[in-house]
Amino acid sequence: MSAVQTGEIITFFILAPLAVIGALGMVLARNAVHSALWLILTMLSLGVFYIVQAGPFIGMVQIIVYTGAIMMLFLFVLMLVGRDASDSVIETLRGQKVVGTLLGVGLAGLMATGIYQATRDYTVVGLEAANKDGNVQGLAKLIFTNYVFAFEVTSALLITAAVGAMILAHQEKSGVKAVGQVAKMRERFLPGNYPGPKPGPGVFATSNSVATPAKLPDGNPSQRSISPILPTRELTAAEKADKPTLTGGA
Amino acid sequence: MLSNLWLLIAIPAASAAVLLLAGRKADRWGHWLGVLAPAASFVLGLIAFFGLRDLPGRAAEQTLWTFFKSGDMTIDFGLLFDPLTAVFVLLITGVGSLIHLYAVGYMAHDEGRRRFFGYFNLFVAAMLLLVLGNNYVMLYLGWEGVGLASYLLISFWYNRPSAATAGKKAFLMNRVGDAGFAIAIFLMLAQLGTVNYNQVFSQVGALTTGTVLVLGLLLLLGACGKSGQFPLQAWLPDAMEGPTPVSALIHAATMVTAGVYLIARSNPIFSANSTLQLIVVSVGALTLLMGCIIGAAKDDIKRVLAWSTVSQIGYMFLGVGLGGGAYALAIIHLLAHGFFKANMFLGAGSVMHGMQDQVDIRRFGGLAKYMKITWLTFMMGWLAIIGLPPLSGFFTKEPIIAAAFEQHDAWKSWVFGGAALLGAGLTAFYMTRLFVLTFHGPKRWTDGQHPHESPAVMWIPLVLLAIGSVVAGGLMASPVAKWLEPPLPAAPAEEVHGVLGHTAITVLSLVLTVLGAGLAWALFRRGTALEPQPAGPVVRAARANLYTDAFNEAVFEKPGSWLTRALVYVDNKGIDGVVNGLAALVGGGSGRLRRLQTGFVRSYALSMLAGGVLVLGALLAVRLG
Amino acid sequence: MVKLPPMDYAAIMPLLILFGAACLGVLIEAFVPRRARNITQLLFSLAAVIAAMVFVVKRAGNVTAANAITAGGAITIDKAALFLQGSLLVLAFVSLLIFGERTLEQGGAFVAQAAVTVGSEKDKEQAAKSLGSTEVYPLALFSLAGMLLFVAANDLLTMFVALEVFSLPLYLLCALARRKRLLSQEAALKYFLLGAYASAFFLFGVALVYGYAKAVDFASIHTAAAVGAGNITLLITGLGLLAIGLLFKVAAAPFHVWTPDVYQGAPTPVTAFMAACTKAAAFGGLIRVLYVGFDGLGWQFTPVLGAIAALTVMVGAVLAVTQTDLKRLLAYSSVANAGYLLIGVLAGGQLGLQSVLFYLVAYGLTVIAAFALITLVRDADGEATHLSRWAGLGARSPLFAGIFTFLLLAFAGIPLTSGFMAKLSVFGAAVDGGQTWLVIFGVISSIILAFPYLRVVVMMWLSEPGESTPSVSLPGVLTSTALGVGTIATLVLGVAPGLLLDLADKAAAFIR
Amino acid sequence: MKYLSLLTVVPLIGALLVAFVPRTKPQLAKQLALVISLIVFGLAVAAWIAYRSDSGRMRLEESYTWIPAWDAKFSFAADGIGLVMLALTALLVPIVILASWHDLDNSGKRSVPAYFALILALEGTMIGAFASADVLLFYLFFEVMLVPMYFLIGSFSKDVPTKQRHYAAVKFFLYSLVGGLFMLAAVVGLWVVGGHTFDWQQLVNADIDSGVGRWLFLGFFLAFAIKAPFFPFHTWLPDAGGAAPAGIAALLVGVMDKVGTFGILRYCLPLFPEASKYFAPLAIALALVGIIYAALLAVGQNDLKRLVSYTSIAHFGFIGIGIFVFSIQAGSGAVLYMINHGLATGLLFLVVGMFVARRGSTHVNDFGGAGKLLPLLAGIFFFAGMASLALPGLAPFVSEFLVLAGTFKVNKTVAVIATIGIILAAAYVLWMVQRTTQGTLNPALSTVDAMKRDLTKREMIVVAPLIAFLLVLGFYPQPVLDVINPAVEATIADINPVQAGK
Amino acid sequence: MTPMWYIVLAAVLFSIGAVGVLVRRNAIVLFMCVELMLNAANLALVTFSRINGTLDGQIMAFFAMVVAAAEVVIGLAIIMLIFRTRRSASVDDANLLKY
Repeated sequence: MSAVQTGEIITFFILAPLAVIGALGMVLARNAVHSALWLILTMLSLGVFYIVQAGPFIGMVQIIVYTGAIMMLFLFVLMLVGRDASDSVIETLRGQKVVGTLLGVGLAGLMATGIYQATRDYTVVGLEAANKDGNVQGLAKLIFTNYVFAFEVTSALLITAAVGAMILAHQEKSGVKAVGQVAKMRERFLPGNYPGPKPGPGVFATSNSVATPAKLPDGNPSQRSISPILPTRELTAAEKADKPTLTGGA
Repeated sequence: MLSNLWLLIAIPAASAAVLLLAGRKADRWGHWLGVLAPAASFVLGLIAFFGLRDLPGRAAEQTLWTFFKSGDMTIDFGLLFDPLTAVFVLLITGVGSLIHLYAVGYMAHDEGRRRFFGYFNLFVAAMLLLVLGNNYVMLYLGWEGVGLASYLLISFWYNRPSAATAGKKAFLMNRVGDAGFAIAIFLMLAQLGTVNYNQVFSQVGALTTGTVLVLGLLLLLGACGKSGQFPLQAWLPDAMEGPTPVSALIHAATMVTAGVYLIARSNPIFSANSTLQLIVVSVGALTLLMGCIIGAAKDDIKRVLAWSTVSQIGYMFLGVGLGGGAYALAIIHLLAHGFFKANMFLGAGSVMHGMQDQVDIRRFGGLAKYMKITWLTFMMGWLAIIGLPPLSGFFTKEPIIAAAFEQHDAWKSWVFGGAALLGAGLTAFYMTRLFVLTFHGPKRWTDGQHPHESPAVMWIPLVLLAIGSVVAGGLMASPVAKWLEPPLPAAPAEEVHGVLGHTAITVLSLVLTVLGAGLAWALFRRGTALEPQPAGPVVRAARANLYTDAFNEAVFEKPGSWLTRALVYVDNKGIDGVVNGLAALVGGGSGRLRRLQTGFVRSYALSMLAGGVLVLGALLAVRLG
Repeated sequence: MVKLPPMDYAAIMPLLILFGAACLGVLIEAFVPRRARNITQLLFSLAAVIAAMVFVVKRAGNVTAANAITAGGAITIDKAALFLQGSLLVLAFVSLLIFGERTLEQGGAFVAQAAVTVGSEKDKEQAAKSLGSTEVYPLALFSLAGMLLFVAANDLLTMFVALEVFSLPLYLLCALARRKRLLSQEAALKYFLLGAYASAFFLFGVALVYGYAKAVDFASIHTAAAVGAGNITLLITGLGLLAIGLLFKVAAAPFHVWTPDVYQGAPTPVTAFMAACTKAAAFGGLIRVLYVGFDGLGWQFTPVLGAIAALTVMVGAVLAVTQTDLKRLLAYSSVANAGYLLIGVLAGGQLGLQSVLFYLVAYGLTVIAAFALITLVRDADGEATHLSRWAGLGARSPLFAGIFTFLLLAFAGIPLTSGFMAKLSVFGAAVDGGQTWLVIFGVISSIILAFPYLRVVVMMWLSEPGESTPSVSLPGVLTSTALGVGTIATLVLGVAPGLLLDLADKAAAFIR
Repeated sequence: MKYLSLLTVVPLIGALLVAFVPRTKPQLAKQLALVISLIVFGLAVAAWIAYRSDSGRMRLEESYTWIPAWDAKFSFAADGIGLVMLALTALLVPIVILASWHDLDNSGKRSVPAYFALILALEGTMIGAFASADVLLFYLFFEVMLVPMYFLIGSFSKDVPTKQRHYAAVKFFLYSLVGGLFMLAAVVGLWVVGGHTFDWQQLVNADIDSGVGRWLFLGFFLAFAIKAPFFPFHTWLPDAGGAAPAGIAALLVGVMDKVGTFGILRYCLPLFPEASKYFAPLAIALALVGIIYAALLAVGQNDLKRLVSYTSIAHFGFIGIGIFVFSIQAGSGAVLYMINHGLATGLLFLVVGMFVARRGSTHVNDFGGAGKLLPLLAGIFFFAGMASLALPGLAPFVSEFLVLAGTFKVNKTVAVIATIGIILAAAYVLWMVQRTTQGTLNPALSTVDAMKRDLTKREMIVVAPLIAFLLVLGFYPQPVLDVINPAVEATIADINPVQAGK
Repeated sequence: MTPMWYIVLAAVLFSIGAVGVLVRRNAIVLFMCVELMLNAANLALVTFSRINGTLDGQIMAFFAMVVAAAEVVIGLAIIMLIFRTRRSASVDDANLLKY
């Protein structure tokens, strides 16, 4: 396995472009759902690479957990948020795209040339020896020896995640107690409360708009007659003026 | 007494302290204390004077305490009483006491009389310190002390802007001279390591000619400042803003002669360099002519007298500049001048006293009838100063003129002798003008003037001084000259035959004097017009103090004030501006950089990525480079 | 047969206690009645911290080179780690006190239900009267445990996990402010996104280092670097990427951009916790990576890191000049302080380490006290952090204004405060380590930085109180204690820093 | 007796005590502060006596552990220079407290206990700076003294607009901090090259490379030049002096600024002799420019307190020259000048304060002819002015004379140019006196009732000791010089071992 | 071909992700870009694991996934929280905190 065999080369040259296309697609797609799908393409390709590179377990985890679970979570949230929320094309930050791209190219260039140059003459050891008891066994051995502490600690991460999701998403029902009829009536007839039916909007008013408060018997407008969400309408002088009763021959 | 010299200074100083600190309580008796103090010093001075005769070496020196000491430099607080000091002590305390007495009357109606006497005593103390010190630092101490007292007294009426300004001017111009004097002291300390008179003089020979010249010039600068000699003469006439007794005591009789004292005291230095002497003589000659010319054009009684003082001190400078026996001549003239000039100033004060503080001689006239004593005593002074024999001026001035003619170089004889001779004639002219316009001719008073004689407390000193003016010269001339040697050098044994004979000079000077006086008499016998008269360039220049004030203003004051204003601007806008600019730069930079923190998370990511690329690039560059 | 590697439980006991307590804290949340939850959680967390501290102190007595590395080589509990853990526990203890404060505002600084939409009726209601959420305690404990692990991690994987363990709870905590929740949420979002971005760099760096060294424990990395086998470029690139992740956490320019926004938006107790503990943990990790793993590459990264340090001190100082919000101002000051710490890191050697350790404690205590004080100045809408609102505070409540002035002087590095001693130690170490040019930058930055502090002082003391000057609320016991501890520590460390310096000196030794 | 530590600690404890006096009892706070400052003065006198019976260059030594890790100790010791300076401090503070007695009357919001507590705190830190024998300890006091002074400048003057006070206080603080931080860098560098110790004596003996020494010298010198202040670092002083209450301004220029010149003598010269010599021409040039420049600016000022501040800058030029020509006379003169300037300018500021308190304005044009109304005060004002221009017979003359005479020996040109300064000094003093107390009475003055109250008893007690000292030291400065001379000789010997003893 | 090409691919994917964070405005997409970066790192780890012949790389990739999972939960929770208030998932809309 240490040497790269033809099959792997073919796989690589088919999937590597796909992975790059997937990545570019994710960045370039205007619709967020499309982005997610493009990313899934990349992730699947990577999963295959893992398997090809003697990591069957990690490859499967990639496909099942990453692609299957995590990306689904993304999609789920995207649906919640509204899938039509696509980015506008206009970039609000001046130069962001250009500079960002240049920096990206620079980063890629630096890393790729650096890495390539540095590792050209590496000898590939291959995982045959490490995997001789089976890949999963090999991993398990490491997880439960050298990395056991980190492994245990990841539980803390997961608990944090759970707690976090809970506090950020969970709303308690506001403790509304059932109120009995007697209590309701008592409250209604408490001193200072107005027990009668609320006047409808427009009563005694010159306008029958819902935004116009009713007039009380003393002529004052009653704010109780209009819904609090409606803004009180300021009447113009003309509107306020008494309108002549419509008589026959106008 | 000679072992307790400090008492001479301490008495007036203590009196001054009492007068200045005691407050209103002392108003009633303070002035009498003020008179007593110099009188007491005078008595002590007399005792010391007589004690001196029997002393071997005729000098008493004592160190009171170490003034200050650092490293190899030690300055003692020491006093020296020798013949030169003695005559000055007697002049200061004697004439001083009389003027104090006069001031009791003169200042009777001034609410600040106690303060006045405080300052006056302070002056006497400082002046005594000046002449009693046994080293240059002591001299400097007194020197500045009299300057201070002079300032305080000139601006005694400090609510008069002119008085305040005059005081300031006096102090400042003196300070210029003092700076020179101070540097001279530093030079002595640097070259000789001492300022003690004896030690300095004994080492003068070891100094290079150049050093002596510089040292002498610096001392001369100091002397010019204090004595109102060219080019630092401008403050003296303005100093007449002070009460008249001040003018008499400080700006005529004593303080202004301190310059002469300084040069006379430093005679080993000055005698050691002929160039130096030439310069002193030139200053003296120039100043004496200047004083005469300007004095002839002035209408303010006290200013005429002031310019006359300038001119007379010019004679003294001429004398000390000539060196040799002329030192003593100058000192003798100084003493006589102390009498007659004090006399005339007090007389002028008496006139002003009677004329409601009028000072314009064009507003006087015919006063002889109304203030007889003043007229008579003033006349004595007048006759003395113009050198009419046998009054004192004749015996003291004429030898200086003669000495000026007796030089090795003929051109020097002609120039300086001629100047002195011309000065004698001019002196006669302007003094006569003053005298005639004041006491004779038609009355030109302003309305409501009731001239009257001054009270006894004022005329008694006048009379005493007048007697002094008459007899001092004749009595003193030769004994004092002898008495003064040493410390002053003796007249050289071999006589220098000048370009003119002694008799010729005497005759010439008398002729000139009579001519000058007669001309003045003829011109001003009938009074003068009140309006400024059209005049030729010389008179106009003389009225404008020969443009020296204008020169000072144009060269020092104006540029000084421009410079000051420019520097204030530089300080605020330049130096402070740089600092504030830096602060503004940081602030501005901060304000601009702040904008980079746009609040957009993508911008932040961009800056992180940029930073990352740079870090990577730099790391790789370091690695590869 | 897989056998569990030997675990030195005495060494990792503090970690276990904290993780355990955090988990129990979650359970408490479920079973203890709402009213009693806060006090229970608070006391429980404090007890856990104290217990952890006890074990740290116990361990400090018998740590040797032989027993330092444990848990299968994942953890090194050496003296430096113990010092850092101890400092973190102390700082966290004080911060937790502010978390627990309930007298300033009913329910404390945290929102009861973060899920309630901002601005809704329900939100207004809960802002006014509800009890605060108490999940913050277990979250803080998780974070703290992560920090303790982070400074003791012996390999990059453990470090990465620890980094996430301490970061994730912080992201959450940032979002939990009771007032100004929009800002709080925004802060959380920014912190999270940028934090995730930075940890991605970190992970890639781990990958590259692994590629070079064939292992990720520091000893192997050190050996590999020392041997210099193969092309070291890979290692350097990896280090660069690792550094980005770490420098992000320590808030060094240009990776500091999140700091002002997050410090301002987060609930103030959390800000205090972050400013003190995150900084300590992040620097603990940074020095371990640089000193233990990569010390052989010193000459490679020193110039670059030096440039970053210089940039950081200048950026922090210059930007602080025009700030008008106190929390933001302190955030920029914290950036500048990160720069000073970096100078200490670059100084290298025993002195450098000592100075950094000392600085972390001194700065942490001061900054907690400062934020504690900021929680006290409030009006109807919560904390009044705008500078103009502090005008004339000195006349209103001279004691608190005096304390705050003192703390500001500590930040400015005026003697008799711990800030001065800290700066002195760092500068001393830097000159000793041949980094004089950085000291010059540090000095210039300190000068610039004094100006914003002075502006606050001027505001408090020299300006007349305006109509809108809020009153200073009287703090409860908890905040008072935190404030008192921070202030007294600032003074004591300023007057007699000898003890802590000695401690730091002894602790300034890593075991590979 | 542990005089030096007591002298440092007593005022600091006193400051705490006074700070805790309730605001409602201002009288108690004042009295307490006065008593404490008098105790400190008593201690200073005792220390002086004890100093005379001790021997060695640094006397009254004390040392306590502080930071062993850095070899920093709480060590105190005084040479003659330090002794006279701390004595000056102890003398001036009670006077200033008494002078500031009514500073805060009718000012409402300002806290009286805070004011006096800050003054005492300032005293403690200043004495600490003069008494410390450990570089770090000195630095500590050097910086900490900024804090009380900052508040004193910024918070308390009634007669200065708020904005101007803020500006002045911040400017003062930042300027000082700039110097302080560069000095910190130098302190750190010194610690490193001097063998990881802060002990002054050890550092003096340390062998410091001259190239490094020059940089370190610059760090120290910058701080001291700003503090002193020398041209062109002076622009903070007129603002600070103008904005501070008069008593505080007296302390500011009278004592605090001397920490700068003291620092040069105690730290720059002995620690970096080679660098001191190397930079001496520069320092002298700055001092010379300062003398002339500041004097001319003083003439152009219209604000009394700013004017006095500028005069101080000119005086500091003399001190600077005296220090840097490295002759014993000039050095002793400079130290004596520090004392005398403290007395003279202190008096001048206090008297100006009395004028300002009466008139409610610091502007020269608001006075004019005031001597008519307040003859006694005007007289003392004149006296202080004369002291400021170094009139012979008053204390500053001796110091100026020593400086100039000592300078002349070494460098004639410098001395001659500096002598021009004494002419300008006369100009600004007289100009100030004339515009304020002389000339026609400003009619506006008669309408101010306070302007008709001449010196009160309290004010007399304030000025009397200063006047007495100025006179006594003017005629008999030798007791002080006896203390100063050996210390200066030792310092010069550090610079120039060959010249020692000369 | 050597396995190094995988590393180069990882670098390229990483860079694409890094740029994506800069240019996308939707918080969720932005977060996906971060995930891409993590994936790239994983690829590098797995590849190096093979090159080095040790399984540590794969272990680390595994841990990275766990971490990523936890991160995603919290990240999405925060994004949802913001979305509920602002009705917008654009990160540009969250810029109250600035300057």
